[in-house]
Amino acid sequence: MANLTLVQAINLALTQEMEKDDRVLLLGEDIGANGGVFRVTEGLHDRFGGDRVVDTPLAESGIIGTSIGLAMGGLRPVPEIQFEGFLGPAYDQLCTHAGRMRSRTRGGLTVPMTVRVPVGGGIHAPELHSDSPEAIYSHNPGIKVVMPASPYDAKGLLISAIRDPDPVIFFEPKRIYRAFREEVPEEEYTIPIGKARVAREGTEMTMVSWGASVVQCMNAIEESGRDIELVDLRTINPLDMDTVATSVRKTGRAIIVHEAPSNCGVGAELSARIMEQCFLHLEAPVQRVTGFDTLMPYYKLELEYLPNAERIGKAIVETAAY
Amino acid sequence: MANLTLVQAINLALTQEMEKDDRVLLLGEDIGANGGVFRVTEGLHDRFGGDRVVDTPLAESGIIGTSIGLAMGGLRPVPEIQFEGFLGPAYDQLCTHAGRMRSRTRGGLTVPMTVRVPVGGGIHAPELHSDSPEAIYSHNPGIKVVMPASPYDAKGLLISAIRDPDPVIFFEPKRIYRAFREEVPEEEYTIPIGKARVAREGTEMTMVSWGASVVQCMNAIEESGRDIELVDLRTINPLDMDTVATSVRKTGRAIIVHEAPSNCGVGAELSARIMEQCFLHLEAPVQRVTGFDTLMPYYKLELEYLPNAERIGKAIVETAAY
Amino acid sequence: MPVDCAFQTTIERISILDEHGVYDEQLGEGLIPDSDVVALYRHMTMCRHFDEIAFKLQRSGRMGTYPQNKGQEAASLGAAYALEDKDWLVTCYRENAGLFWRGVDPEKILLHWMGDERGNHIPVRATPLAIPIGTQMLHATGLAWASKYRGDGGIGCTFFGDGATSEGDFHEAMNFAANLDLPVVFVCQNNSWAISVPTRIQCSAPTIAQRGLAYGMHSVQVDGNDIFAMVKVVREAAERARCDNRPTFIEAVTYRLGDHTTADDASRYRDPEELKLWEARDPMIRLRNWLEQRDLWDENQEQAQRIENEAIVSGIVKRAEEIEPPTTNDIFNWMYAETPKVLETQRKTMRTSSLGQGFDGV
Amino acid sequence: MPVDCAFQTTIERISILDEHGVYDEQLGEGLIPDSDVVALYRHMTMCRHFDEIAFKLQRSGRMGTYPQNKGQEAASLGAAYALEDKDWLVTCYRENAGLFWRGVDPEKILLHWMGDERGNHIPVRATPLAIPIGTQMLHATGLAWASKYRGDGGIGCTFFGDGATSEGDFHEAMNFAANLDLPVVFVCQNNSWAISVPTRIQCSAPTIAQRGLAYGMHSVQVDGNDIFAMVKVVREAAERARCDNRPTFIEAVTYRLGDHTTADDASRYRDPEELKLWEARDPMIRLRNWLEQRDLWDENQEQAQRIENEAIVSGIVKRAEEIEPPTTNDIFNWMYAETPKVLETQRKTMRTSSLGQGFDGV
Ligand SMILES: Cc1ncc(C[n+]2csc(CCOP(=O)(O)OP(=O)(O)O)c2C)c(N)n1
Ligand SMILES: Cc1ncc(C[n+]2csc(CCOP(=O)(O)OP(=O)(O)O)c2C)c(N)n1
Ligand SMILES: [Mg+2]
Ligand SMILES: [Mg+2]
Repeated sequence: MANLTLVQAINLALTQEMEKDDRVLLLGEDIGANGGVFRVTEGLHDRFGGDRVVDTPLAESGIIGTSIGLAMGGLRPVPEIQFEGFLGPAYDQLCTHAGRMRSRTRGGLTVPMTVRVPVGGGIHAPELHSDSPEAIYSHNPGIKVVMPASPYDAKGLLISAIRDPDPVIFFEPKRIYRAFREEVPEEEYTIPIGKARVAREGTEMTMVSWGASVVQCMNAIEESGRDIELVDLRTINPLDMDTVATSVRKTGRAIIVHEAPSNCGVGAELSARIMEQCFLHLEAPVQRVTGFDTLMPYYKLELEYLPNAERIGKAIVETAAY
Repeated sequence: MANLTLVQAINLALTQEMEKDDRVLLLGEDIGANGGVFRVTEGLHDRFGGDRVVDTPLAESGIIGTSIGLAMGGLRPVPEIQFEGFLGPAYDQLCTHAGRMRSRTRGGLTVPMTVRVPVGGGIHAPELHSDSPEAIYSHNPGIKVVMPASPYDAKGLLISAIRDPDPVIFFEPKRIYRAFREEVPEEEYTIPIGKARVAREGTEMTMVSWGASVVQCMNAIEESGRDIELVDLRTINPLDMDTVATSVRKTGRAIIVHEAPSNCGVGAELSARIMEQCFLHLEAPVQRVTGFDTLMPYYKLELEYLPNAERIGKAIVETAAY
Repeated sequence: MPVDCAFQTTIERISILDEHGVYDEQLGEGLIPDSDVVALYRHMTMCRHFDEIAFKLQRSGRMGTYPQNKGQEAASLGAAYALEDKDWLVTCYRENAGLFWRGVDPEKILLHWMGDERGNHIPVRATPLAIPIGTQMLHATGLAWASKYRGDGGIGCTFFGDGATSEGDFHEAMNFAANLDLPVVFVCQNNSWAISVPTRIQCSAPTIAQRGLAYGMHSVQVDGNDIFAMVKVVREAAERARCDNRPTFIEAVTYRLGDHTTADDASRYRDPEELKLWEARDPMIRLRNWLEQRDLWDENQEQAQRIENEAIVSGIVKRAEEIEPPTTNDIFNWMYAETPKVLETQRKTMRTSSLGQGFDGV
Repeated sequence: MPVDCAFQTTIERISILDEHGVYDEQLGEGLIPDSDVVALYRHMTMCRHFDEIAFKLQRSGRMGTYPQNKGQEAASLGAAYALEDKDWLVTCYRENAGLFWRGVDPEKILLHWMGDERGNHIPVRATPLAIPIGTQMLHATGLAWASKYRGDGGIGCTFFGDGATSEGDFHEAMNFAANLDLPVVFVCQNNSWAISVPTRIQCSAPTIAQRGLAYGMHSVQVDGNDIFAMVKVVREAAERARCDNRPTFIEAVTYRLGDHTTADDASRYRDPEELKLWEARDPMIRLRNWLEQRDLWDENQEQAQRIENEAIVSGIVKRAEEIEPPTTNDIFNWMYAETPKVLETQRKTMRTSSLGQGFDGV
């Protein structure tokens, strides 16, 4: 058991899965000698060699397209896309092929790959280094979407993702890459994909979030002094509605918090499903606290854009008072 | 005034805008001598010549990327993407550049382009020729998303799109390209982007849809014999919530119908906003009748996937009975 | 020297049996045993017949859109003949001849075009027909990489059209293969057209073969209607891949004798004279002449073959048409290894919202 | 002939003032008036100073990530000098020298890296710095196309790194320009590295210049640290674009003397010997020696210039730092020409849901 950052927890999961299964190989930009721009793959090139930790050409569609081939060829590729803003060039390979291969071939060919991608804002990065595209890849069927909110979860979810027989996008909230440490067991363990976690129990209302926003939610809840239940989704596709609906049926009120724009975001889906499944229990409309329906601004204004404890607090007060 | 199909109405709008404004040029695959695979640009190459109706290399990112340049350079490009399934390679240029240029440059550079794309299922086409990605481009800020449901609307909306100072994706529901004709005025007219149309007035409940599904809704409503109000969105981003909410406040019940998968679709956004804006008026949860959270199947099963009058009818009965 | 030569190269064009029936004995020496040439010819005639019947199935409303392969049989067949079963065939949609040679059941291909995913479940090392143009070459590159990594001795061979070389993914696949030393054979079927767009709009360079120079890749142009030349260049490329992990780019010059697909009408954009020219270069006619000159084939055999082909293809059609219809369940069954609850609910209720459904979503 | 030559070519490498100070009088003849060479040198020193100060601003927490331009000044400056104001400069992020020469206000570039979109509002024909690698070349192609269409006499000139040539969009831009006859000059700054990845992973061919052969494009390699050679090849390319609507591909061989950005530490992956080698090839030192040999420059002028540069750059920094902070309104103001109602609501309430708001969303 060690006290690890999220970066270290991921590094540990990668190391252990690579030790265990030589079908696992990593590929991406600057992941080799450089250890990745966030140092997530630090030391792995030395340890496993250039055949298993591969610096690729600077081409995201190429990274994902060849990973699809690697996966269909019986391996377990773990490609890294350097920032979520650079998933765009790989969109077509992800949604046209990775998410469709199993269904299109009626199980003949499958794509067990895990796409690692730093995600989200809050680190004063340049343009296109702070977005949150999880809704995009959730709307496209066939791809699982995972986002841990803590080092412990990161390790267990990543191991599950690598072993999953289907493609997984594993979003790593960069704002909490090193923001705090947590006890992470040395031994391997998995956290099931598709199951949410009740991060904090409560009775007054339900808050649903994922990734770095979970920290903001926790702060806001503590500041509010109220008895609020916090559900950390962990997996964004498929959604664990049982956990969410159980909570909302208990509390009668819900707030969803995420960084991405509101319009057609995951918050909309949660809100719609909560209404569908808990209509008669709802004492207030489900409230969304999200990024605006604008671009994530350059960093001078990024904290204005990101949901913070104050904005969440306002939603708490209003939802409680409704 | 002529009795035109949707294809003809679009052809007419293109012809008139090209006559009027020589900054308008068309580019895409097979749009020249061939007149487009759906013959939407038929005759335009002959009429306006190869400088204004340009067959490009087979490269969607190239088509959109150069269109962005053309637009920044003062022209009004109208690129065609042959099927919505091939928007994928252009995703990055659309979302990383087209939708961001005005904001990123604080108005210094703008991208007045109209991307024409056939959309949706129901024509027994091969794989990737039947999808509905409107939610994807609505979640990404900065791009307007339009989808007409009739020849009359198609002409008026396309003219508005071409004249719009911002990028517009103009989805053309291929299932109704030639399914019916409508009186379309010869003279030019515009239909405002961002405004929905009440396609049918009613008091019992509200149905919201767009594109080819509007026809399915109309059939289902007629079969139901009920007094249902049908809102045809016309524009999917930005949403005209005033029209939708006014209707739901009146009826107290709502059903949303679209072809795309349910998860994180536009139906989710509408459902969430209806709850937010009409909570105390709602007598039943908002119901979604959509494609499943699966791939659009190959055509043997496509009619099982698409919302049809029967599935919509079931939703009507249940929503009314709630 | 201030103006220096930084790079210099030439690209070869290979032909063995030309359109006039002239055969290069030296290059052709020992290339294909006569009995195999006969088998390849017979296979080609079967594929041509299959193609005609598929066309008719569409025309009579028994099948959806279908892209005729007519005239391009030699390219994929020559390649498939030169490859081994452990090699991956990553094709587009005009490679029936090669896929059938490899052992893909022709009824699967019909099923695919009949709008049935079961047509893509293929038990040999081949990927499903690629509908999105230009995307499959990356999969070949990854599959070849997997073979190299696992040391299973296989390589990847991928086919695509002239139009596909305009897509960014083509570039990325070539670049990955070249720079990461991957055993891939890239075969571009330059058939002069991408639907209605002529090759010069895709590539205004004198050859498409020179696309490979951008990657320092061995590149060659070949008469794609000459099965001997195809076998030779693919065999050499396969060896280069298998032994040196180096990719090769092959431009196979051929021609689409039919419309783009049954949804197309080439008379809108294509000069009929051009078509005539290429009809005379038909790979099948060329091969038959070669065989007849050598007394390896005659009109009687041709007749017998025709009858055999009809029997084979009508059997294929029958099996494809008689398959039990897919069920709605199939829409849900194959999305993930384990079907998530939301899909189970949608499957059971044929609805997307859980309105009126019990809390646990059933 | 069965083995024929399908294509043959050579690529030239141009250098005029080499790293040893040898100047080719013939190629250099009349290329740049002496007074302009002095001006270019002075500009280069200012840019180098700007670069150092920008680096320090980041290090002292007054600015975000910044990519040093150090060592690559000649490439973009030579190009900007050879071009006209009506030509579009479509750059990546190591082209400060060219942008400033064109008239882009240096404080804008600082503002950009200070996380402020106002830095991208540029009143000359230049696009904002391109953060997503490899995407801007398509814009240059479209801008050049617009100029050709409108007949305004302008062309497009776009800059990108060796890494960028691996992206599919690079290929598509080159292909569009070549096949549609568009007046674009493509300048690849091959600086040996893409962050930590060496050029051979991006391009294992002997030259990057030969990427242009794939499109039948005139392609040339040039010493990118030689401003004379840069001016010459870009001038020729601009002429080819302006008169014949034909694009050119230029590989400018240069070197990134700094880290990739302030977020990078090149010592993790780069041999210090390599760095030393290239420090000796610094374009600025080379140019100064040339000037001093011809008595066009001396140590006094150098001193004076240094003082002037300090004043200039501290003025730039002051203006960039003293700009009034952006307001939250700005997030909403620029999304669309006309702000939709939902954004007005979000702006007014700083919330996304309309919970508790009046019906009309206010
Ligand atoms: C990404 C993508 N864009 C467009 C299309 C539509 N389309 C289908 S085939 C085709 C032309 C393909 O030309 P080529 O690559 O030369 O192959 P050929 O059909 O000639 O064999 C086009 C444009 C597509 N299927 N995929
Ligand atoms: C599409 C995309 N992928 C990845 C990155 C992250 N990234 C930023 S700079 C860079 C390397 C660029 O190398 P090169 O093109 O050679 O330009 P240089 O920095 O050497 O000038 C990378 C990988 C990015 N900005 N955009
Ligand atoms: Mg072709
Ligand atoms: Mg570089």
